[in-house]
Amino acid sequence: MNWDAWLPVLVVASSLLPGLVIFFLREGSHRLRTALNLVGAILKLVLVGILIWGVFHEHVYESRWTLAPGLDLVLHADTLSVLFVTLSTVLWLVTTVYAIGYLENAPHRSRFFGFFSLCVSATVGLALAGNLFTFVIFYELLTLSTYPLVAHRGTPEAVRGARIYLAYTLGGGMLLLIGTVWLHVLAGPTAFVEGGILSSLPAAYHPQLKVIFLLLIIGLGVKAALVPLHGWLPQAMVAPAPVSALLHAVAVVKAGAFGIVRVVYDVYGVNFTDQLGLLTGLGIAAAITIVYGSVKALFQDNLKKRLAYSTVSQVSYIALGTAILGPVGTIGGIVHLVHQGIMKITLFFTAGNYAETLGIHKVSEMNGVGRRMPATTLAFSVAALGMIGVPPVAGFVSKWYLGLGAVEAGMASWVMPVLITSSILNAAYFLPVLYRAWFRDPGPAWPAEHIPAARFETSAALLWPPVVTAMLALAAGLFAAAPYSPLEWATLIAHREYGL
Amino acid sequence: MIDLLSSLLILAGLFFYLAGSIGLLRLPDLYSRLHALTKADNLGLGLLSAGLALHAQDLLMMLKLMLIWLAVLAASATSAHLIARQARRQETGS
Amino acid sequence: MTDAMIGLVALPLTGALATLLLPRSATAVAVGTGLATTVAAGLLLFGVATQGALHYEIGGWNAGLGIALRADGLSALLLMMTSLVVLAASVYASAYFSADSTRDRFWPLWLLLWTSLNALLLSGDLFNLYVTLELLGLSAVALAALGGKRAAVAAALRYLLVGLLGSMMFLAGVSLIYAGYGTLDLAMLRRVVEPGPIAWTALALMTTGLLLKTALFPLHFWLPPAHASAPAPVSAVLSALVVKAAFYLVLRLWLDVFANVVTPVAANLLGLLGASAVLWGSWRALQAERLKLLAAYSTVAQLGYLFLFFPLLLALPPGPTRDLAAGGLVMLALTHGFAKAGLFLAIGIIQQRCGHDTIRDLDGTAQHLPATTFAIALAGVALIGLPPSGAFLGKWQLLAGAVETGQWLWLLVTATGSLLATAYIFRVLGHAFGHRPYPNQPVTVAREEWPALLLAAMAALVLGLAGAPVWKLLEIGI
Amino acid sequence: MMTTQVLYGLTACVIVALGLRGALLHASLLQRVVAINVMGAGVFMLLIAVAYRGPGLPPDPLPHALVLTGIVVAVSATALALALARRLHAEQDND
Amino acid sequence: MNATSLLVFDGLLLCSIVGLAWASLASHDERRGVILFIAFGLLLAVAWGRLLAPDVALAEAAIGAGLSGALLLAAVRKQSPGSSRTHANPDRNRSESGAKVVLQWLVTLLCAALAGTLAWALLHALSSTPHDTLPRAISDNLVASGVSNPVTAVLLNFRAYDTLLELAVLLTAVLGIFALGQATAGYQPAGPVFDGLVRWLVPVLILTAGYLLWVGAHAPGGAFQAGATLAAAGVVLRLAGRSRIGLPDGFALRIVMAAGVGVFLLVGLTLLLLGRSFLDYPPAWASALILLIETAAMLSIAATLLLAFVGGQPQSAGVTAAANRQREEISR
Repeated sequence: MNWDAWLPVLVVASSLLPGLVIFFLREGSHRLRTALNLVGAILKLVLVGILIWGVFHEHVYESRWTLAPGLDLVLHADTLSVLFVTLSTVLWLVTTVYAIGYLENAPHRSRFFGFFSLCVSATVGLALAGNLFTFVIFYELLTLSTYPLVAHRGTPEAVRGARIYLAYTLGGGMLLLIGTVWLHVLAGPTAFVEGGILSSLPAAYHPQLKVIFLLLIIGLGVKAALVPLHGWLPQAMVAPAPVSALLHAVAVVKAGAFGIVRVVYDVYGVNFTDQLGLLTGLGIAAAITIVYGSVKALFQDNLKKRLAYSTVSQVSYIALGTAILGPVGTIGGIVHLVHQGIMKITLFFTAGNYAETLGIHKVSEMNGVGRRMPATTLAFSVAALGMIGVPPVAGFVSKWYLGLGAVEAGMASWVMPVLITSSILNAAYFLPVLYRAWFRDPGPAWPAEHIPAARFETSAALLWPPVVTAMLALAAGLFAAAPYSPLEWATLIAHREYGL
Repeated sequence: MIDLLSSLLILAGLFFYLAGSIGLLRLPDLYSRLHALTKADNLGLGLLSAGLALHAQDLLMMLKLMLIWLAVLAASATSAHLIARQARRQETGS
Repeated sequence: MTDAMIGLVALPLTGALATLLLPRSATAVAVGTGLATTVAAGLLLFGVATQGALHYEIGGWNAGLGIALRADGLSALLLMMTSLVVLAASVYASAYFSADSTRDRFWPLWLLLWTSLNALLLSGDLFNLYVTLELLGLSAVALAALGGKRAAVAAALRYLLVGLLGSMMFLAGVSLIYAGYGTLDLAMLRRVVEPGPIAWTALALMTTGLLLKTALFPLHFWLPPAHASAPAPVSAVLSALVVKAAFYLVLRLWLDVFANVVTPVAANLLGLLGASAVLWGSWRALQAERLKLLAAYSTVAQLGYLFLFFPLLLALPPGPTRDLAAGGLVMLALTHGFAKAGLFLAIGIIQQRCGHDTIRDLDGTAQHLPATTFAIALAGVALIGLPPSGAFLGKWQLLAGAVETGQWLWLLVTATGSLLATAYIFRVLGHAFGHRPYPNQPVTVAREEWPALLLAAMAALVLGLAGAPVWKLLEIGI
Repeated sequence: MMTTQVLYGLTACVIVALGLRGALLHASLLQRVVAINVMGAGVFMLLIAVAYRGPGLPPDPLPHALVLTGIVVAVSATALALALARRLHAEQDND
Repeated sequence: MNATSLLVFDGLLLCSIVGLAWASLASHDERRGVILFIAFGLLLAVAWGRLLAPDVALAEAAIGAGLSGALLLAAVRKQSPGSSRTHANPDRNRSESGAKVVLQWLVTLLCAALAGTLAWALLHALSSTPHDTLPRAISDNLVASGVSNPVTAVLLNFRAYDTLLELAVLLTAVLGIFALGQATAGYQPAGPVFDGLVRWLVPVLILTAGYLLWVGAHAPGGAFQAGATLAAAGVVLRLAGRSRIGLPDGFALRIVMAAGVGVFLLVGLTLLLLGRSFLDYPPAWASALILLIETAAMLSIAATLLLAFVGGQPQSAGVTAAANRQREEISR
């Protein structure tokens, strides 16, 4: 095997191996664990850098390992996978730093970081999956490795939340599996290829293909939290902040969205999907989810819950983008995959900071927090504005392209209203928070102040991650046209998909 | 001639078996049943083996038949004794 | 290579005598024997892989007059699994038994059980199979009763009677075969047997007897008490291997010797029984209050899956697709063997450390025994059939076969069963979390935890990721 | 076919059925064991009947050997079963 | 003796066999059932003789009826009368629920169906001309087998492997019995008359055992019948209330138990080392090796059967300690 064949494996291994080692570390050996985490994360970043460069210059990185006759585990780096890999790698590094600070002298850290690394490995593997079979494997692994993270606290509600999460995702996984097997029987090994592979099948199969599509989308929709399959998401909020951050920004929810993108673009092919008349259905489901999520978010006083429902709506922009035929819409959807991730992780980091530093869990407790924690609140504000779609933050770019794509595809008639309503709703549930944070007077005392204001408003490990991600969100908007920017990359993907 | 004799012996033996069995079924108490059974059976078996011995080709066979009879004789005598004693014990016990 | 076959029978048998004669050093002898036997199994596997199916005529008499040992891909694989599982369980047992009087009685019976398993998997002669079945049954019962508790003895007695009934039916079938075809050698029989009253009745009798022994629903009633009340290493081997041995014979008869006698109708009947076993077993496992009982019922369910393959295999025409399905079946059986053994060993550790195995009161045990809990989790993954376990590949083939032949019912059953399995496994794992004090190092009782961990990992990782050779080996005869 | 074979063969079938019925229906452990033994005897008779070749002709020795093995196996199983039953009673008395 | 009378004899014999089987299974009293079963076994022996299977007849009489009977009777004795009757009291049967009756009928029908099917298949099998390839092969190779009694040839040469495993079964059974606890208490001395019988019966039995072992090579008999006879001697001694019944104890006992399988294995593996295949006797040595194996087997069988009758490890200074340990372990 040569270097090109090893690289994808190494990218996965760079977090898998540290994870496995961490499991067997003594609880006390804190330094070694931290070192392993950071080394792994940085190593992965380097490897991914090479990957990006290579894929851009049309290198083919592919690792193949036969599990059973006709069933190959394939790791393959194409433009889309690289986009997702990069996102998860960068955010993993940031989140690791954050988690180290967040879990300082909490129990069971070996277990936590072990599964944390497994979770990232699964996400990366899922991003690099070269065929549906491999995707399913990593999809299930992701579920397994996140369950202990959600249940980590071990409180009754944590265990309960984890059980609900598991019931949803494994149920969905079963449907996904059945769909995959069925497709495998019809079409053989379903490798991910731009433009899809099914359009060549005889028309007699089309009814079956429609059923399979439904199975796959439902299976993926559970993780992507498409209404009405989103029930687990608010329950999973019991997880520790870094976990929620990762779950919402990259790992779970995004994996579902990513899967939908894969199925539509690289298995069925967007044109063939449209031919089967499945695209509009997907779009409508996405639209409903967008509006529903925003409305629900409006009525949550618990900050994390509000963010959770906003995730429900925001992630569906990606599905909406895939449902819009034509390159521009595609760009909008795919670029949002990245933008939403960066912005949402910022929001969760900051929410975690409020809880950890001042014991603030509710929106109603946030009066004047901006004065006590300016940097954190600034980061929060940037991300929130981005979510609303205010230029020049990243969110604006995605929404702009979505709108443009809708016009181009002649779907403006119903997409535009959805975009506008949801943006208004976003504003409606974010702006009051910002107002409270900056312009209301703080109460006599904070609910529970753990970390006194020292050199920073809170411990450095908690402060820097959100600041960094907020800057990224800003940069992704400001320098959208720069080479290697998410937008540029999304454009590249779209062009390869549509063969432009 | 020999055939006739052996047949007679065998028939006689069978008759005693029959008698013994009837005795076993009809007689009132255990002791008399035992009496009938053992006596008749031993005699019956004796006659039977004697009858068969007349048919035997060689002396060894005859000896074997006699041996069988003796063995059964001893065994049945002992078992009869054991049973009777057990019954006696139970009576005295109760 | 062929001498390895003799070794597989003679080594554990010699070991049994040695442990009987020298109880002082029994443990060492037993583990040594275990290593040697495992090597023999490895050699045989290698031999089969390189030279194809092997056979050995005992006493130099040609098969028919004498008895022939036979090894093909299927038996070699199962022999390998048997060796690994029993070896691991032996290491575990060397730490498990506290009273040395029990240990003295344990080792000879243990090695006799192993002898019978190997002899059964190698035998190429119907009557010899009957003898090995009886040896297997008696040693298994004796070991199951070793607990000495009332429940254990009662369960063992019932186990014995059921087993005897099964062997008698099997023997009746064998006699019929001899009456009809004048041979007991499997290979010869395969050539001469033809559909008709004799073959049908004989197969029906033998299969019924074997189904009793492999505890297929509704003949499973004896299994849960017997497996749940035996000592942990014994339960492990009973659930992982002993029932499998009987199943192997069903497989051997249906797919190999009587291949041209069996009918799709009969296969569908087996499939239906299997389906009920999957649903009923999983449901009862979900209800179970004790871990061991849960594991035992899950065995009932897992055996059900294996029988779901029969209607598929009879519906598929001979060819690559059918071979894939057959491989899936074997893969599922192997995975379950390792997983269930690991699970029972882990449960045994919990039972010893906590003094009970009531699921409700397990809170925090995970904190005391992280490695054990991890073993349970891995075994659980394999039992549910999630990737990367071998069971995932097996179930994939099961689903694929069901889609291929349009037998959607089995697909539905498999899906439901897997979800139920998820429920009962995570019902246990849900207790694993919490903030009880945590030991500084993850592995606390190495000699018991490592075997459990390795077996579970074998099922959940190795078979799934490196299982492709299984299909290759099965090309050499099933 | 030969009447003797048929006669003994059919009897064998009846005995097997009787034994099975007893084994399935009896509540008493001891009698279950007896029933299984009866069933076994039926199977043995089947084999011996098959081995029979008619008066004067040497019978097929193989089934005889099989039955001998079968008898010994049966007695071993019976012994173990009875020992288990005895232990069970002992335990019951303990309770 | 002409065909019809033979037919009548067969008919009577079979009717009484079936009758006895039925009676022994139908009786509500366990003891009665066991005694009827013994009678059933004895008649079977007659039937085997009738079907020209003298080896089987001997084995049946000695083991099937004799020792199994002794074991069963001993078991009845062990159970306190209360528990032995619990399953059997008639009022319980009277108070049976309808469901149970239905079940009984179902089972009966099922068994009848089984008998029918079995008979159907058997008749098919018998209707074709008997397969003679195997019997012929046996008689052809009889010379090379080292013995002239074909049954012994099959048991100890052609299918010696079966016999090896069968000895392992015996060993397993007795080990299992050991694992369940100690030997049961012996019997009281039986008095002068019985002792008188024992005094000459036991030597005769031992003599017979030796004879059977020796004769097995060319005539009906062999290790199993001999072993059973030897065991019978021990049983008689035990019944006579003797404390020593010819069993060694401690290590010697374990040796005797292991001897059968051990010698068998030893011979087989030695041959393997000499470059022959497992249990492939050189024709010149065959008879000697078979005799050797049979002798060891006889001892093991005798010991095993006797131990089974005794019902566990015989009490002796060496083992009582272990016994106590085990007992307290059980109580724990």
